[in-house]
Amino acid sequence: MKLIRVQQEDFDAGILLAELRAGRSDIGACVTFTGYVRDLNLDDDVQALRLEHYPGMTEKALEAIVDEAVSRWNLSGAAVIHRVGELRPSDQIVLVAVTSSHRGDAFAACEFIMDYLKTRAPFWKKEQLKDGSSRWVEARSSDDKAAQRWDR
Amino acid sequence: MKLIRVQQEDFDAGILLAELRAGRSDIGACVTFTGYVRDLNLDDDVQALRLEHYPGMTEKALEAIVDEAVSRWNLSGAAVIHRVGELRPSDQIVLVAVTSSHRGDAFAACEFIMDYLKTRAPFWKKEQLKDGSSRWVEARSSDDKAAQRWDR
Amino acid sequence: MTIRIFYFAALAEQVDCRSEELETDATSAGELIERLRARGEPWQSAFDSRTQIAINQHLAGPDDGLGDGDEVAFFPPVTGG
Amino acid sequence: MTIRIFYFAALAEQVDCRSEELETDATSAGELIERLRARGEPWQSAFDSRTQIAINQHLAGPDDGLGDGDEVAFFPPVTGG
Repeated sequence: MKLIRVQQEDFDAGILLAELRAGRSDIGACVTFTGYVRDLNLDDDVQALRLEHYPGMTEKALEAIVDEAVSRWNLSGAAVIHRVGELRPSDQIVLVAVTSSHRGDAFAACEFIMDYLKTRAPFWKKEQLKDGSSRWVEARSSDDKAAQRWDR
Repeated sequence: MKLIRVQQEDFDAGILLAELRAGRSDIGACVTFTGYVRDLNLDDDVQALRLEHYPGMTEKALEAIVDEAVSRWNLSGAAVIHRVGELRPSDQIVLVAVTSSHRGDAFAACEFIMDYLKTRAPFWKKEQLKDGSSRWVEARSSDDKAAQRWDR
Repeated sequence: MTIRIFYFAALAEQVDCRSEELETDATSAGELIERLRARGEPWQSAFDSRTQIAINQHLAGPDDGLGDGDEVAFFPPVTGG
Repeated sequence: MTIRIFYFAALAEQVDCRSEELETDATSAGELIERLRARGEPWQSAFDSRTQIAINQHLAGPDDGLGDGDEVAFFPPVTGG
């Protein structure tokens, strides 16, 4: 079971997990990652976040990342939901959920998907600040390093 | 924020996460692990699972594990809910949820808590099989190895 | 001194006992295990190298000391999660 | 040959263009970048070593070849998640 969604609307992790587990009583473990909009970045108050993406490529990139995870670990299912458009502090941005009969596989695959998503999926964040200005979020070298751990 | 619960009733991960995140808009990442009852073990059909524990020590052991995680990583909150008593295939057994501003910390701490819980928290599983017999689940050396990775 | 002992899971079934209060002069958990095994079967073979020990609800080792009023527990390797 | 080009995020703002159709004989993504930079500012400085490339919606490198009808995209390092 593989679910990839790019959408403006908020999502319900519980409903997604139910979809991922439907009819499978052999699943022993589920690991999820949820990313949220923070209200502070570089000491500036963030009022809102705009998420731009590359329609068409985004879904393909996420699917390739999930396929790579499926080829590396023993998984029962994997889901990625990523929001785009205008978001507010505390809003959910992204959910990655991985099910497996082995918790080690579920943990590794979930972290792998996030690390690759952060460096390979075409999303860009722009922050709207309290003073009315806005700025593009800079890519972080720590994200590159996290992704490189999985290279082989 | 630290939540430790040992209970017979089922739990709702969404409600727990809301508790863990309440009033915190500085949380960027949440990693959860959910464990489920599987219907198959050693090729035998499992009809039910009985979870015995050591009341009094269980909560202390879980709290010590969470405290250790908090001392090792930069966390905003951590929660562990573990069910006891009679469970059925596909039932939720355990939920570990960790929030942080850094996803690496959240992943590591969540996996650490599960690995330590598996080897240090006084729970024991007994499987009821289709043929009416029952047997205690054996501890696995793979769980010992997983926990030893974190030794220092 | 008096010690309260709890047994759990497969170990409790083997010795057919879930808890007892014991008057003993055993000074360590390991010594206490030897006294219990001296009762003969099923106690003799119920304890092995994998048996886990808790003293006052904290994981402990066989060399850890015992005091009056202590709560000691014996159980097989845990299997929660 | 004809190539469809998309620009995203900060790069799109810098060159004030989100997409264009270009008649070109550039045989690789890197060559295409050189043609675009030859337009002068703001194109000249909009591309740097961190600029990412996608060809037909897959991440690509400057040496990857181009064909007629290809969709090429240029953008800054991604920041989703």
